[in-house]
Amino acid sequence: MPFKQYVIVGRRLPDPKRPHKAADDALYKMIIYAPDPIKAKSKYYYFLSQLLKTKRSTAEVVSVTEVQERNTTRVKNYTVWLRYQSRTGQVNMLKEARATSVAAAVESIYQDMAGRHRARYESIQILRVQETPSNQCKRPATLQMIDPHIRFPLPHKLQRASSRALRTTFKAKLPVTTITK
Amino acid sequence: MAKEPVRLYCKGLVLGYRRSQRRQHPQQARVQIEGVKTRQDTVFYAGKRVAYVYKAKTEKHTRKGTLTRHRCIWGKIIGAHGNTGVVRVKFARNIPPSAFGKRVRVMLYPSNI
Amino acid sequence: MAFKRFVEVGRICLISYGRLSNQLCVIVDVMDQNHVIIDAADGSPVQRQVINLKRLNLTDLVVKLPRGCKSKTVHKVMAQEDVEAKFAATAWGRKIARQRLRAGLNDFDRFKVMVARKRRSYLIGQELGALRKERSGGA
Amino acid sequence: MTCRDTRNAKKQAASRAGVRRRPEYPTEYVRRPLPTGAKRRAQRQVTRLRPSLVPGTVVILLAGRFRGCRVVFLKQLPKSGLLLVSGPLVLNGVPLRRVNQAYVIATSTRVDVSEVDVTAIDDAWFTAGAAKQRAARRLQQKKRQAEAGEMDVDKPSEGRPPEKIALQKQVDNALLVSIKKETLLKEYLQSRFSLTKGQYPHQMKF
Repeated sequence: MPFKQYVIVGRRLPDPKRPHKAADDALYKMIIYAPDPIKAKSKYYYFLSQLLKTKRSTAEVVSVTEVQERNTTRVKNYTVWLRYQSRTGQVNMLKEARATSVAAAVESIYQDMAGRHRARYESIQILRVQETPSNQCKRPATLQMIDPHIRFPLPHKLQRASSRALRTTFKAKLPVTTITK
Repeated sequence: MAKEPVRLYCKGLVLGYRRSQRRQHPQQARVQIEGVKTRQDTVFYAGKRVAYVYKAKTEKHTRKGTLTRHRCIWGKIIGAHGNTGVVRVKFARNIPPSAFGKRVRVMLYPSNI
Repeated sequence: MAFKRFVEVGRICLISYGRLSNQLCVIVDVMDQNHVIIDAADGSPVQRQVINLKRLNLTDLVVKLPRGCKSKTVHKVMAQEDVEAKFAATAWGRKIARQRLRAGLNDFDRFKVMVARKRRSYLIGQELGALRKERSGGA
Repeated sequence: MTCRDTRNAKKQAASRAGVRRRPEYPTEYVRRPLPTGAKRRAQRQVTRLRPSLVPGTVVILLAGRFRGCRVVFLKQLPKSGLLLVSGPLVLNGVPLRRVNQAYVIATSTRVDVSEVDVTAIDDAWFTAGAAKQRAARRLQQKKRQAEAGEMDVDKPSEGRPPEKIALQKQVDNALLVSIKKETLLKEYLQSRFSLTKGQYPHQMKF
């Protein structure tokens, strides 16, 4: 499921037993990346509990707004700062992704983390996401794509049927996957 | 039977009864029609008549009065089964298990084109 | 053997899967090694979108485009270069056109094709017979 | 004002006017037969045809003696809702005939039938004399059964009445004029439709 960007505002519920402080009136606004608002709220409660001594029953979400991004057909470079719980300890990381939206960039980072470090959604915290101009990118994987005259062949291509109706269980001929053109 | 000069039916294959793991419904048979690969394709065949033509030992009178060994069980396509183009067919008399894997004719009528 | 077709900005491609299959498009930006951004000529059903390279077939044609240019520019260049016609003239383009034509034939058209096919094989047979005769006569 | 209010107001107005509405129920149960199928059908509107079927459409017959034949749809018969088709007889042997629309495929080919006059043909045109023919056939059958042994090759049936033949000719001639205008259309109508290997009707256009 594609990731989305949510802006969530919430607060700690006032407790009559506790003396009221000015800080109790504060609303906490966070940008959360998640596949749906339910998961987003869960993540929000988690972060809020890191900041304040709260849990689901002692805090409330005031609003959940999905951010509709503009211009999702332009490729951008994103730098993502994240923190994840590895099997040995907490690790901070800076990663770069090329995507057309922030949410898509974060999604690809989650996939990347799962692939390279076997890190699950729960163990990853996205700290900050920023669009980075090309000349400030660092990672070679991004840099090679930034090359203005990028050009590469597709040496291994598997021809697939153009629709489900045309798929066959058996083929008369072996597929040729090495296209040298 | 002499080959008919024209083929006005699609070739179908009886796969078995409609069933779950431990229960089967002999009232409905699953039929795979040649060239029908998706659920969307089956829409065209909904309601079409199906004929299971087979040979028996005893000769019977036809309506014309001649004797023939050929018999037929008629059925009707009542809907799709799954997403791979298989259809469910209700036959006038439940189709015998000996018909599994046999050919049925999927007629082009009632037509809606 | 050297490669002839590359993933690059301005490469004309054919979409190979789904609703838009066999539609012409052009690469306007390369996102990563698996994804590119495509756009198409004005009036085409293809919208500017990110597409996986698995769903794209590269053609021999390339147009000159600035990387990540606007749709307007793409429309202009595609019209100027007459990409549609250039592709239609290739063997691949002719094949697709023929497939489309064949799929759209009605019953009467199919009958006419059948008659034409019979006529063709008759003429070929006629010619072949004459040549055979000539040869056996000469030998 | 609610519905009930309106009703009450009406009632009051009626009683004021001295008129009392009294429901009338029959004291005895009168048995009225429900309309039969045929009657109900007659009451109903004319059968609706598929939009692909307009007079002049070349249709493919799907069942019966003439299955696979491509014939011309002339008009819908108002009473039965059946299609009136003609081969034409001279081209493919299909006479003026009635068919149910469920048993035809309508093609996108059209023949100009504006000059074809079929006003004289209705359902009665087909059924008239049918009972007589049936009786004659039955008689012949009985005869044959009686003379069981000596199978005399049944003498040629009476055939169609001359006025039907004349009308068939008239219709066919008018049809042929427009058929001949299009190349290969005559041959097309003469040939039979058949599915061949790799042809799947759900993918085909007709």
